Amino acid sequence: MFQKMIDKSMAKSPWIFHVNAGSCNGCDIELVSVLTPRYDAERLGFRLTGTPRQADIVVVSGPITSQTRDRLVRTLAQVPEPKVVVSLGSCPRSGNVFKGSYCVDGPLEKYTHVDVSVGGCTPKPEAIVAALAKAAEILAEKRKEMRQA
Amino acid sequence: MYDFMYHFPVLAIMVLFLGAFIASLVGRRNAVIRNAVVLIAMVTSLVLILSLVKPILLEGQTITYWLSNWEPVGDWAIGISLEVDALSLFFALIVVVAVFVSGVYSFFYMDRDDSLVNYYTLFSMLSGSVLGLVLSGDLFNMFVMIEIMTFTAVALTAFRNTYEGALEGAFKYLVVGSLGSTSVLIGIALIYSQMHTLNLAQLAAMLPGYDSPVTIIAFAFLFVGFGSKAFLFPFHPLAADAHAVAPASISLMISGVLTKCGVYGIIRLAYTVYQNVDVNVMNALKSVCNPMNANFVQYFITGVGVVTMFICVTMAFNQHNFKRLLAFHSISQVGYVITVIGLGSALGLSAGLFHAMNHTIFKGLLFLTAGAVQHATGSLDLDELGGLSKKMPGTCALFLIGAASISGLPPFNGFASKWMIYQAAFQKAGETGNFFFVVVCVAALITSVLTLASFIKVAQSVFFGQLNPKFAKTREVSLGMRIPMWILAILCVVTGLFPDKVQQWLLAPATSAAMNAAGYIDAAMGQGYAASFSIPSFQPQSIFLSGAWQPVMWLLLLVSVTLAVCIVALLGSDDKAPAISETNTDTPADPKYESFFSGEASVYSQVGGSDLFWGFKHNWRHYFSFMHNWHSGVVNDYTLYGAAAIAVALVLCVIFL
Amino acid sequence: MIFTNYLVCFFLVVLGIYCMVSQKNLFKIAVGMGLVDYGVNLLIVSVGFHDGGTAPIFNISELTRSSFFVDPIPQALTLTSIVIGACTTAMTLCLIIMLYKQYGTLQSDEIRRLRG
Amino acid sequence: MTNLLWTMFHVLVFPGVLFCVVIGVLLAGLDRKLVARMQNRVGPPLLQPWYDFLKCCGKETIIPRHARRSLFLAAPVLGFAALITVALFVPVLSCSTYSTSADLVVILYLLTVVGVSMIVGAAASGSPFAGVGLSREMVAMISYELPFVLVILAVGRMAGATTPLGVTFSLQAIVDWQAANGSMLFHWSMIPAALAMLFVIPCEIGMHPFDIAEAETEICEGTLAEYSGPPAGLFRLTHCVKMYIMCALFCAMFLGGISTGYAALDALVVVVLSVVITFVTMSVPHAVCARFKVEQVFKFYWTVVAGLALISLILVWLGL
Repeated sequence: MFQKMIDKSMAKSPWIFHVNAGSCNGCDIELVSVLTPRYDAERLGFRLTGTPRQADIVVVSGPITSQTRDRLVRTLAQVPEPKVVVSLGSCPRSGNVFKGSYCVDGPLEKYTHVDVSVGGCTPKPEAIVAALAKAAEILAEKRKEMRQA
Repeated sequence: MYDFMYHFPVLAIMVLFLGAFIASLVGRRNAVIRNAVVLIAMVTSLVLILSLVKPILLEGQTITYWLSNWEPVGDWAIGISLEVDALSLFFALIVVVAVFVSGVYSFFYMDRDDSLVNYYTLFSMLSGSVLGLVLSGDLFNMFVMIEIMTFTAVALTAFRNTYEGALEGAFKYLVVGSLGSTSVLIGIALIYSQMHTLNLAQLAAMLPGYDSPVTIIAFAFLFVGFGSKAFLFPFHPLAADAHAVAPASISLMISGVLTKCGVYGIIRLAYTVYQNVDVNVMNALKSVCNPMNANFVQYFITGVGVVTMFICVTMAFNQHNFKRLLAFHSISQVGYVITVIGLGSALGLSAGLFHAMNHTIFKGLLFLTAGAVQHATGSLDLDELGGLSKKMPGTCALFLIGAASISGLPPFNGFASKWMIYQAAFQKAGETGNFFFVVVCVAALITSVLTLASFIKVAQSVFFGQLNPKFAKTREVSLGMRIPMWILAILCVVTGLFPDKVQQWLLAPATSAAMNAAGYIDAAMGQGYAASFSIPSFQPQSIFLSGAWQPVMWLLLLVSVTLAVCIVALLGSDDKAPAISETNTDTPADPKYESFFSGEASVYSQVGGSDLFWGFKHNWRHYFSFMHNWHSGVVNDYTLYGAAAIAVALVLCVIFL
Repeated sequence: MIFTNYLVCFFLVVLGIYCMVSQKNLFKIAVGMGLVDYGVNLLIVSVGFHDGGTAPIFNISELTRSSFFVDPIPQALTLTSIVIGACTTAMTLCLIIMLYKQYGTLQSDEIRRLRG
Repeated sequence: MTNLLWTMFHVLVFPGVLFCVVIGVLLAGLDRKLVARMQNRVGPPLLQPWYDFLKCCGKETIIPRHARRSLFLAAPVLGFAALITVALFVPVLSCSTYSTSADLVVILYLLTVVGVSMIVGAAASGSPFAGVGLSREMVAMISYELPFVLVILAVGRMAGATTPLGVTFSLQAIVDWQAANGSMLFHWSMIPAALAMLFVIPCEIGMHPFDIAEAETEICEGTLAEYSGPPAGLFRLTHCVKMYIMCALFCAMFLGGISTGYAALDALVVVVLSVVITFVTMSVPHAVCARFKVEQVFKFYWTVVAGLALISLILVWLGL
């Protein structure tokens, strides 16, 4: 019974850790705006944490520059299971306008499995909220899989 | 009591001096015999003192032993006496246990030093002199023992004379300590000039009837002298210098035993000898034992205690050296003891005695852990050490017990005695209606928090955090060093869990012995002697504890701890992926188990001890920089502070008496 | 006459303490300690001195109410105290020599590695 | 046997674990909701802290390589246990489950144990962020301890002035005194102390303007930087329970003695009062203030708040 309660609350309390992998700050600002009164992601239980140790959802923005690559990989490894990775904006998916630059080591798929991807430069806050909600569902499923495994 | 038991006190002292003598004779050739001699001496004196517990502490008898059988002639004490009542025995117990622990520890701790025969000779002499001091019934004998004690302590402080600052610390201790001894000697001369006797019992009988300001001035000198031996403000820089550089086993002796001698001297003087002194000037010393009244002497002693405890605890924030920090805390705790002793109530005195005992236990433990760290790593620098808890888990656990005790966290003994201290202070405040004692109470509580803070600092910078790569090869110290520490740690817990038993068996007899001047006099000079000087006979008042701290409540906590653990276990039991950290640290580290460092690769990074509590120190920066300059480290300055203390005590005498 | 004694011993003690406080040279500090010691010794002897008293050497049978002698106990105390004073001086000088070897100076304000 | 069962009941159900956790979670949830409403947001569900706790229980526990395993895991449990013990001493309006003659001092120290367990846990995690966090936690502790002590002395003196000792530290005695003489809060000389206590509450709990130790934006959750899974959840739960404990302590010290006669009803009154206190001391500053700087917290508590408490203490001492 206790496990079921845990399963249920998994989707209700996803905590976000945000990694900026060389982003232009556009997506970062939009992510913060998601927590403002207008969109209020907290009503779904979202909360920004300061440490990957307590995160459930890792939001990555930016084209993965060579400077941030190792740091990103390390941080991703430090998130406890189950975890969901969300790529925010076009940059982590394709490199966007930075594609082909000598210092861009994207896309994010090279380093980790991306569960949810939000397109746009920058994505609308509505889209981000939707993606996070989707990520929360995936999180609950992952938890179930983990328990059954 | 059997007849032969009358010889036990003197035997307990002599066996230690004899041990010193024999050890120096045979020790040069054979280390094993030397150690055996010292061990036998220590154990014998331990057993002798322990065997006196039943008749003296539990049955309330008093042993008076006249050396060479020079008994009083015509009601006049002409011989030198040992007088062992419950108070003396209480301190003697502290001394012998501390000596035993320290001695056993040094067998293993000093294994890398040479010319150990000198060490053990001095060590035995130090033990013997301290024991002699607390058992003595004669003021001049006390002075001689103080001098031997100071001497051997100075020599032992300088024992590792290649160690940075060892000679310097010893020199300062010697110079300023001699000022304190001189003060005692002047006090003795003044008393002798008036009373023509130096026997404590006889003095206690005759002083009240003798109407002279000279004896009060003598009290001032003796108080400053004994205070300097307890390292009270402004003598505290000495302690810091001496503790920090002495071997850890000697630091234990200095903080746990030598300071107690000063405390003992003050208690003996203020409570027994000067108890009934009533100079024609406004109840000057009268009623040190009267709880319903507060007088100038009480304010003075309490004030000195509060200043000592507060200044020393703040000074500890500035320290980078593990043992120097402990030294300041040591004096801070002695400040607690003196504070409550000054209250002059039965509760206050027993709180003071309890804290004095606990101080020896937990401070000894902490100094020994510091010694273990020094032995294992060769360093005491708080900014350099770190992460040793993984290398020395046993020492770390012992340190945490000691730190919790000194910070007064329940259920350790520090809490039990501090609790009594607050109670005594506020009770005094309530009875006298004086706001001064409220301030005392608040200061004591705040000092307790600050103590906690600086031990958090030590824990974080020595045992936790990240391991300095320099100390990667550190190994746990040997079992022989850990066993003495465990003895002290267990004492910490036991006296913390059963304070009512300690109260019943140790504190109550010692407290009533200290207040029972008539009984003390009669035991030495014969029945009826006190009455002939119209010393009021002692009314055994029940030491009124306004509700004792009951550790039963802690059993409740233990129950809830267990339950909480069960809950956690229940939650975690079904977890399919219980995480175990990698134990194999040689393989390339999996980043998952590295410290989170904002994504950076984990490098050695430790918050330096002195950088902790920046927010607190920033607000007090003027105070701290003033204090830093004030503890200048120049021996002339420290002498000046000592001389000023004597001068202030005299001036106060002149003004108020 | 006895009053002069007290005056002198007060003077010696104060001079000794002044010497310890004001002199930076370690040897002079040791001398100051010695002066304080002598002052106190003089004090103790003076305390036991009775003007016109005889030496305190009696058989127990000779001792009467009217026998007037110098108090022997302070003399014993002084002897002990002198011995202790000698030891203190020896120890101080020892430490000064060692300090000089280690620090290369005899100035007390340069020997202050332990401070703050 | 019945005694033991009663003890178990007290520890586990009322006023122990179950009651504390339920009320604590509700209070914490309410706080978040209130803050959200004040910021014109919808806010999380009322049970959000409970979901957070459950979720943490379902996560993996990572023990970092630099951590000292046993202490790292034991610290949150110890803190929680100490807090539950406090709950047994705090009266629910009219009577406490267990009473000693000096339980205010015991409570003071047990609350310190809660803080210390967090500090020890942080230290044992070996993270430099936790190192900074624990030093800030300790500074916060030093900050609120002085006013807290002054408040305790003022209350103890007020309630114990007529006793032979002149002071009492027993919460039960304080509550009884209030039952006879009216609540502390309605004696004008105690109003500054009550104000000081209201300031002490959020700092003791580590609520937003004073959460210097867990500043997630500056030092990555500070003391909790390395905690994951159930231990982290337990710390969060401890935080919630502490909210209730502090509110109940305030009720006992300043609003005691208004008993209805029924334990259940009393509990209800305490809960309602706690909600009010939570709103006043935690939600409003949370919604209004930005986080303090470390040295500002210390300065604020040792001057303004301690000053308030001192005024009360002096007034009480003068017999006003």
